[in-house]
Amino acid sequence: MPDVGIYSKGKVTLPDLFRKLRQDIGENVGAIGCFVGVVRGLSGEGERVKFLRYQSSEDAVKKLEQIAADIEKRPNIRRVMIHHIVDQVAPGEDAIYVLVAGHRRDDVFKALPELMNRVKAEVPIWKKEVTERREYWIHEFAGKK
Amino acid sequence: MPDVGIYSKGKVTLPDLFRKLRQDIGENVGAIGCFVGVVRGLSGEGERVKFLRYQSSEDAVKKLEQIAADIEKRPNIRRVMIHHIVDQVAPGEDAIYVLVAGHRRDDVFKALPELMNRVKAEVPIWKKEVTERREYWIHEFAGKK
Amino acid sequence: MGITVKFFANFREAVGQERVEVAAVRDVAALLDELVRQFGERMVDQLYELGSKKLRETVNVLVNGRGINLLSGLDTKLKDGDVVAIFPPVSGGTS
Amino acid sequence: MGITVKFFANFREAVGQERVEVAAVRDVAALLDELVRQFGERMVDQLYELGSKKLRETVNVLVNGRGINLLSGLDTKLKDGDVVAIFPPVSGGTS
Repeated sequence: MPDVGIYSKGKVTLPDLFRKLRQDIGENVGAIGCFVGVVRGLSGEGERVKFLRYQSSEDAVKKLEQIAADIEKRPNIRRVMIHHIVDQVAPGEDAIYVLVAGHRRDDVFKALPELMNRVKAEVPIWKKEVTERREYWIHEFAGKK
Repeated sequence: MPDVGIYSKGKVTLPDLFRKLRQDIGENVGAIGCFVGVVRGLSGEGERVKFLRYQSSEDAVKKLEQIAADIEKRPNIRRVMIHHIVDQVAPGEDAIYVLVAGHRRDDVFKALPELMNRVKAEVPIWKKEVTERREYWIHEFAGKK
Repeated sequence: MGITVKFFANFREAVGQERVEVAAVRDVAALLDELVRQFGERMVDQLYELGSKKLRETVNVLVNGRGINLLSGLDTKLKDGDVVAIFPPVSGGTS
Repeated sequence: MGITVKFFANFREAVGQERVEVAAVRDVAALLDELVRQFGERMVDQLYELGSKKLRETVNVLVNGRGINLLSGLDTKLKDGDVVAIFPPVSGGTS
């Protein structure tokens, strides 16, 4: 079963996720890959970012589950975890953790970017970027602002 | 400066490496990727593995440094860490940690497999696989046993 | 019971509420007219391209979880109990 | 001072030592002969293809850090103070 979640800040930590991941992955896992999405201090236009404010719909967890399950059902993947912070998140703070455990590294390296691409394209989560000069909702797939 | 090392078991942990990585990567890191190589309990031929025994030459650290520095000098990569356990390592235990911090996830996802491929092909580290029935030095690039 | 409309991101801000209940309307076009009537210029700006009644490409409208682009667009019929969601493109994760 | 020979992996096991000092020899071929003389069949098995004096493809020989394939192969000259390393293909990381 994939393990996903949406949290406010401070409710989830990477070491805890690693511990949980390793509990029941069995003896045939040779590769664990992990991705941490961190809020950057500079916007795409080079403005100083004060924080991002995330918002999600109540369907977001279901969608995360679906994406994780799709990848986890591959024969060489043992476990997928996707955990997203939905809160006000400052530069240097983490917004998303993705972990994949698999038999060999190739399978894991292939899964990680796929998972992130699907999270960004499919999960009903939005973010507002608040810089020193302005604030706007980011429409990632509608051409750059 | 890249951060690399070769350790006996118990001398390095992933949470410590993450902490170290995050100390001085600045405000422009949006992506941290990590790979953990774990010893599998089944050999390529499906035999039960008792342990792997790693051995390295004194040039191994220098080579790790060189590989890490090559990737770290890319404009969108801020930090590369490669830490290898050289010891007797049992199934489920970690043998290698690779961490990459960069501006965007694409750069990080590209760097991780490159780093692992170079480590496996270039660094003077060898491993002996000890299964329930036999033991042999693994010649990864000389055709499968 | 009417129609429940949920707003996200810029739409939620324009409206100042997470959701509203609207008395039954015939179709999505009529629903958007009703939202403009209730919320005025702020809603017009978020929904339509400048000076037109062409829905912005970035506006997603779901009826009971299905995008109207897969239904009948603005002509998609609505009935009592339907749930409509209005939101911009999603943007989870980080940059 | 002679020549220092370092062994890794299967070669280290065949020899039972991490390194040996060998009196000066003319070239790599002569060094390998000397190692076979000292360590016998175990060394022959590790170095050569079965029943021949063709070096196994998996055997790496470095002279002062440079592969003999980039020098003059088995004819690579050796002199006092040289360091030779003999090892199989590297295999760091996990499977």
